[in-house]
Amino acid sequence: MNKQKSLKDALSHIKNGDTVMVGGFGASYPFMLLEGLLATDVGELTIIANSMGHEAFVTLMEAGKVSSVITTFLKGNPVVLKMYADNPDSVTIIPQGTFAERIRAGGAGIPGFYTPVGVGTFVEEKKEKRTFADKDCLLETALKADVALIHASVADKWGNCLMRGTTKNFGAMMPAAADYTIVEAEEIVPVGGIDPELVTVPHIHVDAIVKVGE
Amino acid sequence: MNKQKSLKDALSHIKNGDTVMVGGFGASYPFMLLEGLLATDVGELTIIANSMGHEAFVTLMEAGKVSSVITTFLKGNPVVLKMYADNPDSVTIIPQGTFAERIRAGGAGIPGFYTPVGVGTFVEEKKEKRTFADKDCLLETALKADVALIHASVADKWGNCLMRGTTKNFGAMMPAAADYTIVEAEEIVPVGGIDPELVTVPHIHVDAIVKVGE
Amino acid sequence: MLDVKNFIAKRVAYELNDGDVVNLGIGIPSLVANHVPKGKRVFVQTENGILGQGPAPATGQEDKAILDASSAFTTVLPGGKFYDSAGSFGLIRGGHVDVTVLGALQVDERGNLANWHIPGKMLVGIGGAMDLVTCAKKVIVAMEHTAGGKAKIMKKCTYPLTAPGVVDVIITEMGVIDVTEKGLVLREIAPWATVEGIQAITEAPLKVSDNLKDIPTI
Amino acid sequence: MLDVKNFIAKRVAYELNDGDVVNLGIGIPSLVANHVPKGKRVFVQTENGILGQGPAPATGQEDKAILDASSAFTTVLPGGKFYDSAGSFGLIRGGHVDVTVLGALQVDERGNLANWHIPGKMLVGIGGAMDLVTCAKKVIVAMEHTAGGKAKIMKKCTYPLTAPGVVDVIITEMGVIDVTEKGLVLREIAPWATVEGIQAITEAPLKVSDNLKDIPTI
Repeated sequence: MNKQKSLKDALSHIKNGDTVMVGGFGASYPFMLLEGLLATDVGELTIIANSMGHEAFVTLMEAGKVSSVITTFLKGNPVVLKMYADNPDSVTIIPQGTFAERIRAGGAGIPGFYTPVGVGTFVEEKKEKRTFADKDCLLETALKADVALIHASVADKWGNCLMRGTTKNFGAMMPAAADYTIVEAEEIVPVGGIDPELVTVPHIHVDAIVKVGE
Repeated sequence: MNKQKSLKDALSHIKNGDTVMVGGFGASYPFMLLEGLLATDVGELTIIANSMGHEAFVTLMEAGKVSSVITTFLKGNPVVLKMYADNPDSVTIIPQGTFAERIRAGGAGIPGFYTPVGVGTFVEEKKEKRTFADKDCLLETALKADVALIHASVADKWGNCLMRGTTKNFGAMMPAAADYTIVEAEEIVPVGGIDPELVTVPHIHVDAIVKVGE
Repeated sequence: MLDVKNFIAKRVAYELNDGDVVNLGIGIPSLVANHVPKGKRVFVQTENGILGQGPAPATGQEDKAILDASSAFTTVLPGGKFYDSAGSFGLIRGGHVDVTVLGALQVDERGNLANWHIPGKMLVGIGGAMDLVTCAKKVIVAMEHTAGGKAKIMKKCTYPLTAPGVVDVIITEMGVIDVTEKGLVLREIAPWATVEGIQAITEAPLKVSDNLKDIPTI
Repeated sequence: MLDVKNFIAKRVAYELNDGDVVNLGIGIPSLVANHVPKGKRVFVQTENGILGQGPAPATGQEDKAILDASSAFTTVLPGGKFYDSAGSFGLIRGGHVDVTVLGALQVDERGNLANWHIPGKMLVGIGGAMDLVTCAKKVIVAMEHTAGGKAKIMKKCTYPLTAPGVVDVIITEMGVIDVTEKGLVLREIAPWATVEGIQAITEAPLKVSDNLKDIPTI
């Protein structure tokens, strides 16, 4: 049950063509895992992450590993802008709340839900509309992935994760929506070292743990 | 900002005909608030609660205060069974997970969502069906209420609630789905007395706090 | 004298795999946790908000904020987590429960399950059963083979369904029966039972596995 | 010399009510928290996961796990709460944010808002703006009245919309403008502005409130 692995072993599960969710909001991205991913041979990845603006994503895309992107924010990444210019279908921009809810839905068995967010904008293109209490809403569907990469403040050996403060963000929901989850943790503690009231991600969604800096 | 009130003042907000959500799963019902409600003049209430089996609900129904019920479990309450026999439309029985998700949806601005739960059973009656990835699903809608009554382990004076262990259940989501929330708390502490990582219900959803036993 | 309930519960426990997340219903299923073989670790989920349920607390150690889905005092093991109901049913409905074990009023050869209401009797409600059996990866029905001498394993359920086509395995004091596309297949048989004897108390026709085994009685 | 940004932010702060849950966008809106009048308490929500954001931490007190939506170090006040993104946007989309304050590229007389993309320029993305303006109870646009001499308050937005018909109030260094069913109504005017002067830099026609007041400059 000890899921602690070397970076290389943990990442060896990722295959060509995988859809990879990456936790983080501004900061709290799993930078060590992203660097590790850069050193692997895999490519043609679909990346699902809140923002593409971080250097880590720029580098990954410059290396030609990314074939499509689902995100809320592109600023700071010239490569994704070029990708969008060349092939708009390869870059999907969605509202941040819809992004969060679609990932939660993916993990919670909800294939689709309605939201008024995006009505009357480019977001509604190709989406079904339906009215609830006189309010137009869009049908949004669940997002799932082959792999989730997340950063935790503390993990135990089984993979329970505590994500402190504002580091929870999307990484808290991604593991339930992914088939295989790799956690990089700042600290690794024995099982029982995290209060059951403070577990952000339960171990059952986690498959591999890497210690940051190792 | 101190929301601590007498039981009577707190309950005075409830009106005839209100829809009232009541937190609790097996135990952890707000028994003091339910007893207080029994002593008021209000009636024609719609009760939304996980189970009708507790004595507190039996008494409330015997007193003629309840005109309809949305629940997952009736066992132990002969009054609700008679109500169902007399007028099936007054008692809505729904699956527990759908119950939880509809309340969450009510608080999170999601007017409707799809779930496979209930397909091929009485639950699907009158509901729209739709297929996602070859799986039949039902359209379920958000549940909202005029009032939520919940029990907390600890509340601060603003209304932040800590619900320990298994007492979170439905009461954790009901306040966001209700216009007015009354909390009974075992302990009331100054603001700042609950760790921001441990707040189950934030104060912005809470309108009145009553100390259990006072 | 044979303790039927614990015999069934024990056989169910052998059906679980190391690392499984399991939800155990009331009655016979609730006994399964006592029989998990050494060397296997399963994580018990309770729909009222625990992942990693432990044993009942010692007298004097009860905590009224830590109850199971039947409102009995329980504990959480190291490595566990508490959930609110949206989280708990998110776990269930997201397909993260590997095995759900529950009782039945009737099961039929198509895996249809009826476990919530007998027409004409008092209405009980449905609780979390529909969520569990619709969404768990594997559904095990653990029950006595008959009720008051009447068959419970049917050609077609006559009671209102909890969910259609969801049951994977039926475990009774008589045997272990797989629900397959070709109907019910007897995979294991209790030492005190015969194939003919089981068929006589089973409404649906039973196929017999080429590899029929005895249920271990240890 | 007039500090336009803080003048606008201060006027926005007066628009808030005691007890409001507010979300403050980047730029001018982020300055609003510094100007909340004594005696009013507002609760600042950050979409990355804080309810009850406090001031920037003192040097040496920074915690890399407590950042605002722009990734700057921040703090949480006593009585606050941390959220994951489903919770944080549940709060936003559930209509629990009383006021969202944000900048705009264009606003028009129907309350349409364009604040995410100028056609032909680099694509930025949309972040949480659509969620906030669609679901908050009140939307205040806080911005400089013009951009490079060009009008931003339009008859009809020409840039792609963030959301249609959502803006309630526009606050600039020139005045306070309400978006009403009858169009834009100038409610307050800065001491250095005239109605004609404001109209000259505003594409949409402005009605003038019967009760036009000066923006207080204290």
